Amino acid sequence: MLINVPETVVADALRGMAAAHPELSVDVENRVIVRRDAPVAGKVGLVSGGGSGHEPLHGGFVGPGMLAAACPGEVFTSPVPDQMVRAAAAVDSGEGVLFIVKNYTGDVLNFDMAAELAEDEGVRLAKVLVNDDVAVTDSLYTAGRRGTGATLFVEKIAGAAAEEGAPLERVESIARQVNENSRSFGVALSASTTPAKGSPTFDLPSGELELGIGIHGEPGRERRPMMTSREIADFAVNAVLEDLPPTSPVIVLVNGMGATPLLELYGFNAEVQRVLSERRVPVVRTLVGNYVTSLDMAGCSVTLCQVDEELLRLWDAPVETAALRWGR
Amino acid sequence: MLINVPETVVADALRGMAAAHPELSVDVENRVIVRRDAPVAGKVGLVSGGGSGHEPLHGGFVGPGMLAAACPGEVFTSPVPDQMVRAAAAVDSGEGVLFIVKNYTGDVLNFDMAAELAEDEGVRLAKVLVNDDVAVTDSLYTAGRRGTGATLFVEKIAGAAAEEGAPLERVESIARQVNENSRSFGVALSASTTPAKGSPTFDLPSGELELGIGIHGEPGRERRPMMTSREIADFAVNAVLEDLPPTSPVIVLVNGMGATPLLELYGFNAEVQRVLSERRVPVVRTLVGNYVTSLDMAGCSVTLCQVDEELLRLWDAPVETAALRWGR
Amino acid sequence: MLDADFFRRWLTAAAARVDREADRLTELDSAIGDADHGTNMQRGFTAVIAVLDKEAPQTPGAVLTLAGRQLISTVGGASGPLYGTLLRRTGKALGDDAEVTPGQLADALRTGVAAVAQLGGATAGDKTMLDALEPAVEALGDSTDSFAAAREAAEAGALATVPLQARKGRASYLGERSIGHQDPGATSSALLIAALAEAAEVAG
Amino acid sequence: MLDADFFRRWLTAAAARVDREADRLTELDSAIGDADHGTNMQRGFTAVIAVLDKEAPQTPGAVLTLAGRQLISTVGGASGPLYGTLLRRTGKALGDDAEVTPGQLADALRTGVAAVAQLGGATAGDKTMLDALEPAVEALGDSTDSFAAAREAAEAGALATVPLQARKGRASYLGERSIGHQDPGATSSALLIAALAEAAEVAG
Ligand SMILES: Nc1ncnc2c1ncn2[C@@H]1O[C@H](COP(=O)(O)OP(=O)(O)O)[C@@H](O)[C@H]1O
Ligand SMILES: Nc1ncnc2c1ncn2[C@@H]1O[C@H](COP(=O)(O)OP(=O)(O)O)[C@@H](O)[C@H]1O
Ligand SMILES: [Mg+2]
Ligand SMILES: [Mg+2]
Ligand SMILES: [Mg+2]
Ligand SMILES: [Mg+2]
Repeated sequence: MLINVPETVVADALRGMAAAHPELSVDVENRVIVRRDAPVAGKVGLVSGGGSGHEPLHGGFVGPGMLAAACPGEVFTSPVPDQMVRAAAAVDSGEGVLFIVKNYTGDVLNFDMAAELAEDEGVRLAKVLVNDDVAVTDSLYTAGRRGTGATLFVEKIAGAAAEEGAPLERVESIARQVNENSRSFGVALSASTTPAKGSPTFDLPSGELELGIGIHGEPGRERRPMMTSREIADFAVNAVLEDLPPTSPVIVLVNGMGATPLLELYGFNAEVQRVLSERRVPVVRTLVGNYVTSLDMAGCSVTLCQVDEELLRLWDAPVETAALRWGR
Repeated sequence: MLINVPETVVADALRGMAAAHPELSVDVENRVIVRRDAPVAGKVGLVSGGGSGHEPLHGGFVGPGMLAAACPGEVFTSPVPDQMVRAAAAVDSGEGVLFIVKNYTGDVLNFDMAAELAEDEGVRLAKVLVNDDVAVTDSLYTAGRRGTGATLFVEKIAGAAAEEGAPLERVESIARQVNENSRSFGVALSASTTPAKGSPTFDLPSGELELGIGIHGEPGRERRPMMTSREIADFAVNAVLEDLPPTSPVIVLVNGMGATPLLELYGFNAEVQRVLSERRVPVVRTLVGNYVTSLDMAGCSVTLCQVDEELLRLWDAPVETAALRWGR
Repeated sequence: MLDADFFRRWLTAAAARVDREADRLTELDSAIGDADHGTNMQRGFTAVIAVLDKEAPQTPGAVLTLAGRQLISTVGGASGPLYGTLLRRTGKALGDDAEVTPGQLADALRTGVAAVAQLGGATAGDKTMLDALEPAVEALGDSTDSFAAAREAAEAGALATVPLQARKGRASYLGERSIGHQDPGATSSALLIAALAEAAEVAG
Repeated sequence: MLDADFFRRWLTAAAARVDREADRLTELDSAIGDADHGTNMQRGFTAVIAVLDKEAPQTPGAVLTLAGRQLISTVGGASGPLYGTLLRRTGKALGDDAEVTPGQLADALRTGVAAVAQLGGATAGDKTMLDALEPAVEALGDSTDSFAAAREAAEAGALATVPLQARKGRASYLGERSIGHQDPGATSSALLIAALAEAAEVAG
């Protein structure tokens, strides 16, 4: 690993981010990344966060048109409430703050505690849970569906609404709608190695793969002999479509887990598009890249987000962050 | 690997790129990626290319403000002349075409052959070699320095000049200047796996690293026991500065080889900036990410590019490609 | 009677055990979670010891409340808020007394464990820390002699998580694949209860 | 006399050898290069056989020129232009005759190898394909009997690259670490010359 010691990995990364991105205000000590012009008068502030190791999520999505602040925890460990309280204070212009929380026990508990504290300090708060992963089906007997790729859609689209000056209730309901319209399925071809453990978090022989993985280096729902890109696309897209049969066009995110070459991701995208076209699902936008990662895990996930004209307009709206940037 | 069969990896990726990027015109059969509005009247067309496996280089850099076309070869194999001939024809508006060639025997020979053929067809051609890798020192006894990270600087800065309408001679001389002002050094923490070989291209035990690697999965100049991020930054930055003591501010590229998490790259950037500040080298811009990769190799490279005001202005000029995008 | 010093000794012993067993906790979490429970606990208890040294709280309640707040502010993840709540709510239940009886502690811990159950929404058998904590506080009685029984109960409870299928936390995503592994949180809970027994033994 | 059919047989035998040895070539290239020489050669010679079948050139010169052009258009890398130039320039040197003598072929191949040396700027001892090609064409004489000697020479030349330090191509980046490995291009050159000898043997 390209690190000094496991203990300083997150602080080191934040120092490096600060140096590379003068347009961000990075509080290394308190672990909060805030867009430099925050709080922006008249605009709702979006705050997200979660364990580190999923970069560019969330810090790479801070900036005009997306998040107002991000709170990185230790690797694969949700942040502590103090971070979100501080972030909320930094971005609240009086219009309120939306917490975007991936549905993991740790994230939910810490954001909930933060929400209580921030509200005590007078911040008007709303909260949206992201839980798009169809691999976790029997949610009565689990912590519920995990939040994965849809986080990018929620942060981008709700962020655009906030940037336009929509009020908190509207930004919240858009975020909720995007989450409800989104589903993901992920696959691992290798386990990831956390700095603290220093070895792969699980054992995956090279001729096998894990279906239905999350983004925390945990094993998936099922192990299988290696499949081709075509077979994986069939499996993943069908799993998504089965859970949410599309009634409107979709935005596609073909996401790399970290170590899968872009060359392979694009090839996989060709197969994903083939399945979607066979299933007659109209695709309006496609994003391919490493956006919601799991350190150095090889693998990929597919997220589909059904959009109407309004959501598509917000998706296309300008965004200016380290990792997503378009429009003017 | 996330592939179908090794033979179709490049074609699959091109189909996937075409689907994701309607703003590009992707000729899958002939393996040429061209910006959709080419040829652009009054503007020099930049054409680059090389083996696949270095994505987003070069296809991800096609678009306004950077390359007019890219020619991807097989994995780690330079493209064939037919591709560059076709690309040159597609982008030549009459103002001429600049070939940007990384200095590898295969790339040089194939681009040279293409240049001869394209000139026969009446295209005014110039060619710039990129050879920034300081690891290859004794160039009398080698194929000369390799082209690595500086390729991004050459393509971006010369691309901005072309976009502004600079004539071929000027675009060429800027490209040459950028190359001469740039130096790189790279390190591998793991070998990469090519689709055709299906196993790591060399054997690197987990407690060791390779210093002075290129971007084709080849071993480096020297193997050492694992070093910390801090030690690697000292070694790499000093190797670069020793070769080209800076006389003006630098743009820094902290580049991932493919499988090193962004979290670690940012942490490494913090160390790179520390060394530069200790050595009193002023840094004007910093770019951190996976830009000039070697499939799923873990590791990183540092490229410094010394800039005057004009080069910096061109660096900051708008660019609108799949992988680099800023300005308006 | 148990004074602030006793509670400091408890948490110091807990921190030492967590240090010793951190790799094992991470290993367990790596099988059915995200391989961070050891480092989470270590980071948390190191911070707890530091803040207790610095602020030197003078009552049992203040020691636990401060320790709980520190865990919440330092650990993150699922275990941070849960263990933080356990100590904080136990501390609050102890009130401002300079000394408390073992029976008072037993009652307070039951309050704390109930708060954990409420916060996390888990019940016994879900393969969580509760599977060690609940039997432990059941076993606690009016005398420090019962602390050893609580230790046995916690250890047995942790072991008994092996055949269970997780229904809460990250391990639940694995479905049936979570069966056959010991829950990391139940394991660390057993460490904390063992440290309590240890503190009582030293106190004699 | 050697007619177009002989040259077709040569290239067909070469393609078969390349197919058989592709993994070994890639393995050698993986030690001191980028692990693609086997697939490069395989892709190239598969395309050569296909285009020869399709266009059915009628003279030795046309067979080699077409094959060379096809290699250039299919292979890429260093070996594509180099082997492409070898065949193309050899073919050009053979002119339009329907049949050529072994001596004419020897001369033409010397022209082709010289073109490779000029294009790549390498000389004998640089640890490249020239280390097999140059001794091979030296050994060629006026009769097909000399083809076997050329094969021996090429094989010896390829083997002799093992102790050399590479000074051209990718392997040169390794400096002293290139010592101790056989050059992949010299190895594939030996295959091509062996295929030539094989074609001559069949021709009897
Ligand atoms: N809802 C819950 N209620 C009680 N305990 C839980 C719950 N969810 C998780 N846990 C406990 O937390 C432990 C994991 O803690 P840790 O690894 O530190 O956090 P995370 O799961 O966020 O990585 C589990 O082993 C389990 O005992
Ligand atoms: N300048 C050169 N002159 C002659 N032969 C060369 C030269 N450079 C490389 N070669 C030959 O090419 C072989 C490598 O071919 P290949 O692996 O197909 O291309 P690449 O090196 O571009 O990956 C080397 O083993 C060597 O024999
Ligand atoms: Mg965790
Ligand atoms: Mg090659
Ligand atoms: Mg955990
Ligand atoms: Mg090669």
